[in-house]
Amino acid sequence: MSSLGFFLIAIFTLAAGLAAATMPKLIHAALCFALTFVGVAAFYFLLGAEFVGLVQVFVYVGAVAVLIVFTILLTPRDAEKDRSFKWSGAWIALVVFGGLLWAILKTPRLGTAAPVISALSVRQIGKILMTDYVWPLQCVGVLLTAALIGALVLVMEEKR
Amino acid sequence: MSNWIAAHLWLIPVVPLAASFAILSLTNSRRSLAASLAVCGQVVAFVLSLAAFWPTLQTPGYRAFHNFTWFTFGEQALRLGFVLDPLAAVMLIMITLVSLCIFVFSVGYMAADEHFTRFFAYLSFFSAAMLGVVIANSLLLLFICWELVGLASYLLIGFWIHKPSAAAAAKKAFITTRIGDLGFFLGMLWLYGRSGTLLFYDGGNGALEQTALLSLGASATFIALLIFCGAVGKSGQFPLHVWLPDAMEGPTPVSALIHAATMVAAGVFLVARVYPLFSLGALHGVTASLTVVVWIGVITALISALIALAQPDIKRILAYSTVSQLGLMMVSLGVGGVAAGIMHLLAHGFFKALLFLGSGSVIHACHDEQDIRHMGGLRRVMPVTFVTYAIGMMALSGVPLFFSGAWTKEEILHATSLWSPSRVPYWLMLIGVVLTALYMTRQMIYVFFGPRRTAAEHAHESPPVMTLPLIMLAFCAIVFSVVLTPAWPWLHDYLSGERPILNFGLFIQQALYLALVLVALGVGLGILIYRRASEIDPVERALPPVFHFLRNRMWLDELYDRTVLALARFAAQLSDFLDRYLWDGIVRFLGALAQLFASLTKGFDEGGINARVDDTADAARGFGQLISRVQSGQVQVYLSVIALGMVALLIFYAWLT
Amino acid sequence: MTPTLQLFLIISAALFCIGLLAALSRRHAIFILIGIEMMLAAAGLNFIAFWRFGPQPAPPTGVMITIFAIAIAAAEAAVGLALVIAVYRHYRTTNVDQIDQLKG
Amino acid sequence: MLSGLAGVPVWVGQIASSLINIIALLVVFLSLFALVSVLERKILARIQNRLGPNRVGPFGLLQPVADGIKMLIKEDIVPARADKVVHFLAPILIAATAILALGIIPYGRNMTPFTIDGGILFFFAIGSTTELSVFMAGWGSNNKFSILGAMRAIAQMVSYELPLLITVLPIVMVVGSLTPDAIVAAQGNYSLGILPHWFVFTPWGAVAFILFFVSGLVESNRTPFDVPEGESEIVAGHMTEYSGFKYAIFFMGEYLGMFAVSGLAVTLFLGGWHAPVRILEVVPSYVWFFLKLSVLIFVFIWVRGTLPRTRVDQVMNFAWKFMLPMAFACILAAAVWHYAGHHLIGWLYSLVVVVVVYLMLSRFIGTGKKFAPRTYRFAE
Repeated sequence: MSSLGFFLIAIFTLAAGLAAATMPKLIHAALCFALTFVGVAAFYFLLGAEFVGLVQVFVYVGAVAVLIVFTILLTPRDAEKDRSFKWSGAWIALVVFGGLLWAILKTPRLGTAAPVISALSVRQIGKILMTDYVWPLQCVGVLLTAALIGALVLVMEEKR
Repeated sequence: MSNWIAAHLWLIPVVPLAASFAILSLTNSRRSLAASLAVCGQVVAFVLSLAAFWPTLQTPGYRAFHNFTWFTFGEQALRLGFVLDPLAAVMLIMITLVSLCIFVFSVGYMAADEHFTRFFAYLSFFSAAMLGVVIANSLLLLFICWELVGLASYLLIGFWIHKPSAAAAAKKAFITTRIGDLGFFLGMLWLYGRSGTLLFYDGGNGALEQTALLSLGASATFIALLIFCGAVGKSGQFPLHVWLPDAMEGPTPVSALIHAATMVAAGVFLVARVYPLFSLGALHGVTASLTVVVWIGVITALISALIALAQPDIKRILAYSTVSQLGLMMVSLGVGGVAAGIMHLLAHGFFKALLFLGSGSVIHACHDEQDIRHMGGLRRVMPVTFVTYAIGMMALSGVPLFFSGAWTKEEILHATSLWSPSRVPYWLMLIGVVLTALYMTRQMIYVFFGPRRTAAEHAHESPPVMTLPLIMLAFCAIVFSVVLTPAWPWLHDYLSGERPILNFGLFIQQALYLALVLVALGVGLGILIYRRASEIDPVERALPPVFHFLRNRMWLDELYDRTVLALARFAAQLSDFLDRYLWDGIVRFLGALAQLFASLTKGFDEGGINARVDDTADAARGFGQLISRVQSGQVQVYLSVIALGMVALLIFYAWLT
Repeated sequence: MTPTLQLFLIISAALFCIGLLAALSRRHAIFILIGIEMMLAAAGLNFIAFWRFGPQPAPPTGVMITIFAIAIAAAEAAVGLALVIAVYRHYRTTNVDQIDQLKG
Repeated sequence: MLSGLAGVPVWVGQIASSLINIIALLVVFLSLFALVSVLERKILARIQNRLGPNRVGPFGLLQPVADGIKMLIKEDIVPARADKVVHFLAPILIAATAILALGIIPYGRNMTPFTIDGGILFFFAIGSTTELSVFMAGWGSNNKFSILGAMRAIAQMVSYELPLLITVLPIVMVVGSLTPDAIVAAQGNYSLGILPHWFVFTPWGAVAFILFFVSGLVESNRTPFDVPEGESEIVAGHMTEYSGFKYAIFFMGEYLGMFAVSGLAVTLFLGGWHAPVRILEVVPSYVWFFLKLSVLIFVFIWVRGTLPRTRVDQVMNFAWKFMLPMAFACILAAAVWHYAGHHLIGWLYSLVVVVVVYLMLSRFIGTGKKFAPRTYRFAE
């Protein structure tokens, strides 16, 4: 657990997140969004859960970012005009952050260092997925199919 | 045969009733059919009465009663019945015979009237009701028929509806009799309350039989007196006699039938029928109720006799004479001479009917002129009427030997003389007899003797259909005395249930001489006073104030008018006042109060509650709008609300720990 | 300053709030989806952090949950974007303030 | 390799080793890129019965240097209203991802630059970012053709990513691990000394290899499926607005992508750095790896030379209606093979499964759309 790496990744992710939130241009925001998730994946790597990191990259950067970009493509009208930035949202976010911070700082026993663990191998995850979490896996499978079909239906051109 | 008629006694009243309904259904034009129906009904009733009379002859003290239940309510049963005993039998015969004569007479008398059929319907209805009263074995059935009789009398008195005086007279008759009937009704109720049954004779436990009588005890006198009120009303005794003279408004046969023979006799019959009640606990024949009966009878007799002296109208004189004779009968009943009273009733029925019909034919002849001062000298013009009228007059005034009236009066006087409490009634009765003779001679002189005054100029004898009944009645008046003479007192013994024994020795009695003297005195006085009869009554010339006092019927009507009617009027006005101002006022006041209260609540409700409710409603809507603003439809607003909510939770959590 | 659980939590809280910021402060509908994805990722990060810093021989439930969370987030993103496109096609706008037909 | 140096803080060591790896990787593959670009043009020429570049250097071998210099000298034009940042980043990202993908392939016995537990997954994760970069290229140049090209490319790549993954699945299932080294190790031994246990020789392995190879072609937008930059239709697809060095980098990215895919194909199906025969084991492992790699690249070029360009909808149909079901069939076959024992009978059974599915698919997928008779319409 290299603290240097941690800080670099932290800074990178938060910066990318802020950029995603505040970029005037939509496409830039979307790309920063992708970067944020690469950052988060890096965090996962840092925390020793490579598989999750990879899945994160795979899903978010590979699929969601592309989807978002496509959506931006398909809604050309006011992509440019979107300059305004509502400060009320900012204040609320800040307040929430303050609240969370307060909650985190108040709870004791959080300062412990990271215990040494063996890296979580994909084989372990595979075994657990197939034994303890078989049922949720199937559910997620069904969910994904449903979402897929739903999205298609929503977007299909109504053939009048 | 004998118990058949006893069992079917109800046929006697029903036949005339059926006849009357049949006649009612006929139209005015069917006059001969109506008349024949009525007469046949009466003939059948007469024959049945004879049949009923026959068994009572066989056994003295005969009594056959048949009771039936009218209707049952709960386990109580109301039973009625009819009885056949000497009293009823005799009355049946008298009523049917007299009615028959009157029916035949009225066929001629009413020939000119256009409501001929209706008249006969009422007549047969009346006779049916009268027969019902006579044979009733239950006080209730008697009371029912009693009321029907009253109704019939009202209809008949008020027959000539177009005459306002007739209508008023009918109303007056009906109301005064009803006052009497009220007492009768109360007595009946009281009797029923005490004895539990209204049947007279019910095989031992009837009202008039020993067991029930004993149970009555002290209340018997009061019950008797109350029932006597009914008799007073119906027979026109002292306080309630005012209606009878006015009842003369009706056609003469009506007066003859109702106010001579039958209806007025009902009162006397009632007292005779219910006599055991009166005589309960009699100390040698005298009880409080009987003394009351005596005094009422005496007063009535005297007063009506005096008034009769001053009456100009031929029928009113006869009316007052009837009242006086009824008073006499009441006295005889009161003193204990029940049989004598009934005998006089029967005899009176015949000769009074005769006198009325006679006056009817006189009026008919004088073209409906009723004032005797306009008549006179009819002796030669109407010989039959004159002769029959003379026989009736002599019977009434009690000329001895040949005429029935004398014998019965003599019996009554004899009974009165034996009355222990006081002799005064006896003396007064003697004066009554004299007065009767006096006013009858006055009438004879005015009508038949002296010069032919205005109305009598072109009078002429009545047709045979009218004179025939007169003759028949005159014949009865004379022949009837046969059964009355002390020598062979058949009727007296028949009524009192003994076996008559023929004894010529008793034929001439000491009292007979007394009667002869009295009558002679009366007639003599009459001739002396009224010899030079003229428009102005001699008595009037002699004693004008007394005469006017008598002429106006002792101002009794006006007295009543001022007292009773005034009281009634005052009561009416009082109740009207109360109703109009007091109760109405209260109600209106309450209404106003309610209105006031209503407006108050409205005000309170409107201003107070509604306003507040509206305010809350507005507040709710305002709050609702406030809340709805949160639902702005913008996703970001929702998200920020969630965030703030979370923060609030955190703060709350912080505040908790 | 070795990375402690607290730091991780702070980082994920920060990321969460940035997601919230994105969702709240921008007009375009896409940003809401971006915001949501970030928040979900932050939550996932929390799970893994707790798994990592928790008592060690713990079964990797945190990991499992994160994996499933990612899967579900992907599905959600797909549907969300489809919705955005459908809304755009219908209302010709993606400006969130104008899409308020569900106004109360 | 250099972990032995002591007395140095751990992270310095790590960085040093990773740096060495990266440099080695770059040198090898960039030189390979240069070589292949020339070779490709020479082979294409030979296919088209012409000589190809032979002027620059002996047998034209210095042609890439000449191209490089040309690219550098050429003016780098950026469209006026283009999205500068995105325009600039696109080529970099493509190249970067390609190189990253190369990082996990085992080139020789313990010569894998980065051993990541989920190596294969890493490869595909990185692979999926190429779509994003292609889109950035298309969008950045603010040109209808480039956007259209980008859309087509992305659509194509997304559809073929699925078969790519699923064909890899049987191998991972059989081997039981996602790390390339384990997979290569699994293909280590030989039966009878002459028949290597490469997965390609198993029935499902062969089919999987073919499918993998085709998807690989599509992923790198190579000829039969180079619709995105179909010259005749939309100029150069998402690379239209690029010129000069950026265009070169695009090219480089494309070639590196090709190397990565074929490298993976080698490790998965052709036994990585194992010699074809036991006795040839003495030859250094990486030699075998690069030999196999060059064979595959030759096939790439060969295919590019011979096959005509396919229509976009045909590509899509082919992917969803044929490739995907066949991939699933491979998994089934692999399962059958695995449980029915590795020797002949299991082999036959899985062959039967694959053949049956193939026949069924070919029967039912018949496009059914008869091509309308060709009509000619002469210009009036």
